[in-house]
Amino acid sequence: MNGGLDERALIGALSTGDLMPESAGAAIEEQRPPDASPSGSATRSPAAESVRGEGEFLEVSLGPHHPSTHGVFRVDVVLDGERVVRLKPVFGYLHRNHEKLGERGSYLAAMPYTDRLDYFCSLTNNWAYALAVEKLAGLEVPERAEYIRVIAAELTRVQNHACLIGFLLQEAGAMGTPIMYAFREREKVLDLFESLTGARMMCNYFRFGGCRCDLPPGWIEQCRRVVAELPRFLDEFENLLATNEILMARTQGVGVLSAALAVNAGVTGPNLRASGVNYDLRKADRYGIYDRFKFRVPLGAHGDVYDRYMIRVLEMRESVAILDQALAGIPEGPILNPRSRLRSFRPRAGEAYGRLEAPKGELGFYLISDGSGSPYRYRIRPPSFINLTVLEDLCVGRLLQDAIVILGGIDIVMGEVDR
Amino acid sequence: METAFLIVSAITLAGAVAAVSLRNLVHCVLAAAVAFAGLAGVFLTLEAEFVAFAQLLVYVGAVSILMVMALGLTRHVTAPAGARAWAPWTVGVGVALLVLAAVVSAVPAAGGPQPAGSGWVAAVRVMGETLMTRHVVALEVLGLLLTAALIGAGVIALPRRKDEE
Amino acid sequence: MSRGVRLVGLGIVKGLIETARNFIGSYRDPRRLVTVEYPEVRLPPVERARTFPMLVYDGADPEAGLRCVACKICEKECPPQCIYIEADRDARGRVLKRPRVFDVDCSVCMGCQICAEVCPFDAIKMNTEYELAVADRFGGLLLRKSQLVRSTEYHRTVHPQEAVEIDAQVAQARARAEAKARAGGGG
Amino acid sequence: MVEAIDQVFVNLKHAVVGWAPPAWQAWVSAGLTVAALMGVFMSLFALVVLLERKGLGRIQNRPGPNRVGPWGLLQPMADFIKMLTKEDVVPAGADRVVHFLAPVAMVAPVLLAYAVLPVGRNMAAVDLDAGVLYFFAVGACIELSVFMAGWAGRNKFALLGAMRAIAQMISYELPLMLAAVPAVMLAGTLSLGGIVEAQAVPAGGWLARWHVLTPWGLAGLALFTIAALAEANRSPFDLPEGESEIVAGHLVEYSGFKYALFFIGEYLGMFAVSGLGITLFLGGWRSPASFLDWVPSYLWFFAKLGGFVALFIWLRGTLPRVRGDQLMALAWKLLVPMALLNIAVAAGWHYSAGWSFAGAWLARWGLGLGILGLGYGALARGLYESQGFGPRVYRFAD
Repeated sequence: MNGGLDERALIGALSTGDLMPESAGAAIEEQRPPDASPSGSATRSPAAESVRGEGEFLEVSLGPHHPSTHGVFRVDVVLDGERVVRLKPVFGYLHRNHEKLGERGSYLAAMPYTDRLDYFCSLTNNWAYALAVEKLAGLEVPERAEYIRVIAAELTRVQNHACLIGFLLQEAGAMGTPIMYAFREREKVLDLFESLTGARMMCNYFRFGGCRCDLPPGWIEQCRRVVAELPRFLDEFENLLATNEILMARTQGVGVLSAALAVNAGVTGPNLRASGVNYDLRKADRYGIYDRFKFRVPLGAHGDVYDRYMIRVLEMRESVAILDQALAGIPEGPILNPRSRLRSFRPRAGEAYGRLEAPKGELGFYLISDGSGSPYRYRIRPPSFINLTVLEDLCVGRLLQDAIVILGGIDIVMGEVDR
Repeated sequence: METAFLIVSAITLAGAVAAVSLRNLVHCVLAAAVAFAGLAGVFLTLEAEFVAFAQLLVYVGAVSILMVMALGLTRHVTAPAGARAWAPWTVGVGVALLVLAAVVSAVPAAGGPQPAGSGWVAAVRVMGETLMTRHVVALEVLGLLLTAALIGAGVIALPRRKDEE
Repeated sequence: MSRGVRLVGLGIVKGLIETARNFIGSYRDPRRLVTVEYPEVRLPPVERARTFPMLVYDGADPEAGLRCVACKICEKECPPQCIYIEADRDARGRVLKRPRVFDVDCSVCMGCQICAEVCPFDAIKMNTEYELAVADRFGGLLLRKSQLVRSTEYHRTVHPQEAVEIDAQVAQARARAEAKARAGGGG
Repeated sequence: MVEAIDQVFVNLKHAVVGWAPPAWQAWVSAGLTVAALMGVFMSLFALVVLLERKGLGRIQNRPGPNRVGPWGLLQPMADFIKMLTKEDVVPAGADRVVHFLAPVAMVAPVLLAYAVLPVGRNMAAVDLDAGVLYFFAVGACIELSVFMAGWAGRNKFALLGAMRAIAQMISYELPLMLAAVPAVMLAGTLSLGGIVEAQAVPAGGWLARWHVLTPWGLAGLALFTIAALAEANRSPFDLPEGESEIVAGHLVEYSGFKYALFFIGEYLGMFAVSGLGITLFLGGWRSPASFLDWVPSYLWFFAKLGGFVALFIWLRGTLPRVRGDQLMALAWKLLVPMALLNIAVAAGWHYSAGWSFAGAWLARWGLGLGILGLGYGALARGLYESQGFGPRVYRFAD
């Protein structure tokens, strides 16, 4: 790209904007380090000089305390008027040393921490970790547990996409209404999770070789009722905003991600499929029992924010189709592989990489075991973090309003970006 | 009527002086806006409603915002802290005195002060008809001039955006 | 959606109709209002809901009937290490199967119920109280044994099905132990 | 009896003014009118704030504020007390004087605008000869206060918000005025009282001749409402306080009562502009038909005002925000040409008043609506399709 924007230069630049009122000018004089330019004539800050184009640039840092940055996340933006000239994401505010914690405790102790990775989809995080450990230890999963895993994953995908659409439209300016409709549906799904696993968002439900406990009586009927109401919610959303002229004008042609750039940057999930690349792990990897269900993968043509929005709406419809088939076909039987041990679980030495199609993209867990009770190396492939790397390419040249909508379209959760 | 006129003209004068003498450009622009509003008040005291509202609309509404936009493009918002140079001041006051002399000499030429309430009511309808009958040519030429200015501004601004895209 | 002649502005009207339907619907059919007016109205309790751990004791006296035998399995298995146990000692210093100190630091505990899962004696279960706000930040959330102890009746109210099964198992185990003791004594 | 109810406030005022000594009568009458206007519209502001939150709540499947007082009626009181007791934070580097004057410069012009609004039969504070022009003149002063607020806070977001607000307000003043021109043209006078007079029930007939019951009136009201939305920074055009981008725009450095003043300014501005719309197109305080004349005139005015406020709340609950450059494109490429076309259609309507053949009324309406429809279709399609916007069809891979 055009020259690195190093941290110190930008901090220096942030405080020298000379559009400030007169009294502020004096205040800046004293704080300025001794080697600064002579007072009065505020020369252009170093960060702005490396950028072509005449006229004065305004360096603004959106966040970390900002209403629309999806958590604690800062974007240093260099603006020419309202047009974004350079954009540098700064994150790490929510880093909790997740991977080192995974190496300290036992394999089981790491499971509740995976809930906190992408705190919107705790069950898919659990499944990805369980998948990796099962590959490592060579544990099979009984039939009923596989069905429960598919149902839980698809419910998580529906409520995550519903939240994403709500946040995206909130950023586009529709204050409150779409997010309330989305959260109304999400509450129903979270109630299902609470009655199944005990917690709404921090489920900690899967174990190596199956699930922790069986479905409570009447859960399947309750789940069928919730799934039956989802198409009505999706139609309501479609009528509310899908064909809304203002939204189409705000999102079509904005933040276009070309298929080549997406593949090179390692973007996965709905963002990749919105650019037209047909890559869905449920079809490619055939993990779990997804090959038994008939569902389609929607593909976008333009790769802009509108496509990402519509792809998620269509994926929710596909998830509803999968849920119907899974709820119809769930067998009776054990839910945990008898060979799986809870406490002193020591898989044989070796390494394994388990991955699945999380709502945000390809979520992978890479484990190296040295035969002891805790993993030697515990690495996570965070889809949000990798999708975020293309943010600057999408936003440069667009307006500040577009940059916020693009950021909303990528669907990042800081828990997963910072780990 | 006298007191109202005195108050309003005092405001106008204060605004004008402040507009010239304040150090911070932003305060100058705001003071200028106060002067324009004061001028509208003067028209009101002369019961010329239409002119007063037009003044308020055009000057306080548009011209002061124009000055604000111009201010946005300048670099030095605060006057340099150095002592105030006396040369420009003397020239300024001199020019002001000249203008004052010219205005004072012009007053008798316009047939002396009109007695207040001399029946010539500046009703909007009367003004409309005279504009459209006696001064229609001037109105149309003015319209053309303004449209040309509008298009000119557009043309100047447009290419800068074009080559940047 | 056909790309034929589409009146620009139709989408906006469709959106408006949708919100109008919700607005009028909220008056006609109260079920549409999904919010619960806490604290007067509360959500119905959920069988498996969990917040922080609690120690269960049988019978009336918390000291005697406490199921916990201070085996410290939960202390080892707890991911954030927020449980602290000290076994009780009798007059001559021999370790007893009873905890003298059992602290759970609720500011660290994340309610993951692994302690309840690994406990072989069903001594520690997950409570569902969530109104635990305290003014004192440094010691207020460190729950001592006396604050953690709950009776089986309370357990039956909080987790009905689970409590019934566990009480049955505990009763059987006790019956077998007494039968063996009597048989051993009689033999 | 009906006359008495209608004129109850006017007679009350004359009675009270009568008691005052003759020298003071002018001042007392002026004071009373200002007090009445301020009282009515401030309480309307409090009520509408509550109605807005309840309306939005009901749209979003939740009951809206109902804790403070029955159905939340004391909520505005609670907000008011909170605003008064909140600490009034002024940023360290702020330009104190300009920071303090901005809310004053925001609320003063808006209150001035109420001087000409005819709230009921001969209940207009001042019936100026150039009432409409006065209204726009006073309305134009608000931009300056927005700039002062944006500049004084020494905050980059505030500066961005202020620049956006100025650009938006200036470019939407033109369609606002052009939309008002046909009503003024056909009524033949700039004074609001005169315009309401022109929309009275004709001698023989029973239906009032509101301007909205004509093709150009309908289009004029639509254009006027869109421009009014932009002037009051409401719903699809609330760019200056684009919460998701620039936090609260030019209001970001204000708290406590100064913020409440801006809030009051915005709402009163909204009432004033919709009041003007009502006077120009919906017959001000006139009843739609002669047999409905028994209802007092001020009730008609406030009922129509309620309709406008309900529309604003409805739009706010549904529509996303328009982007900056599209906002400008909408003003200059759609609203201004449509307003000019509307003036032409109004002129056509005026000169075709003499047609007396069989389907004259239908022909005039058909012609008017046809021209306006064609204009809108061409302009909107040009503006919209050229960017390639439109619903899309997606392919699926299995």
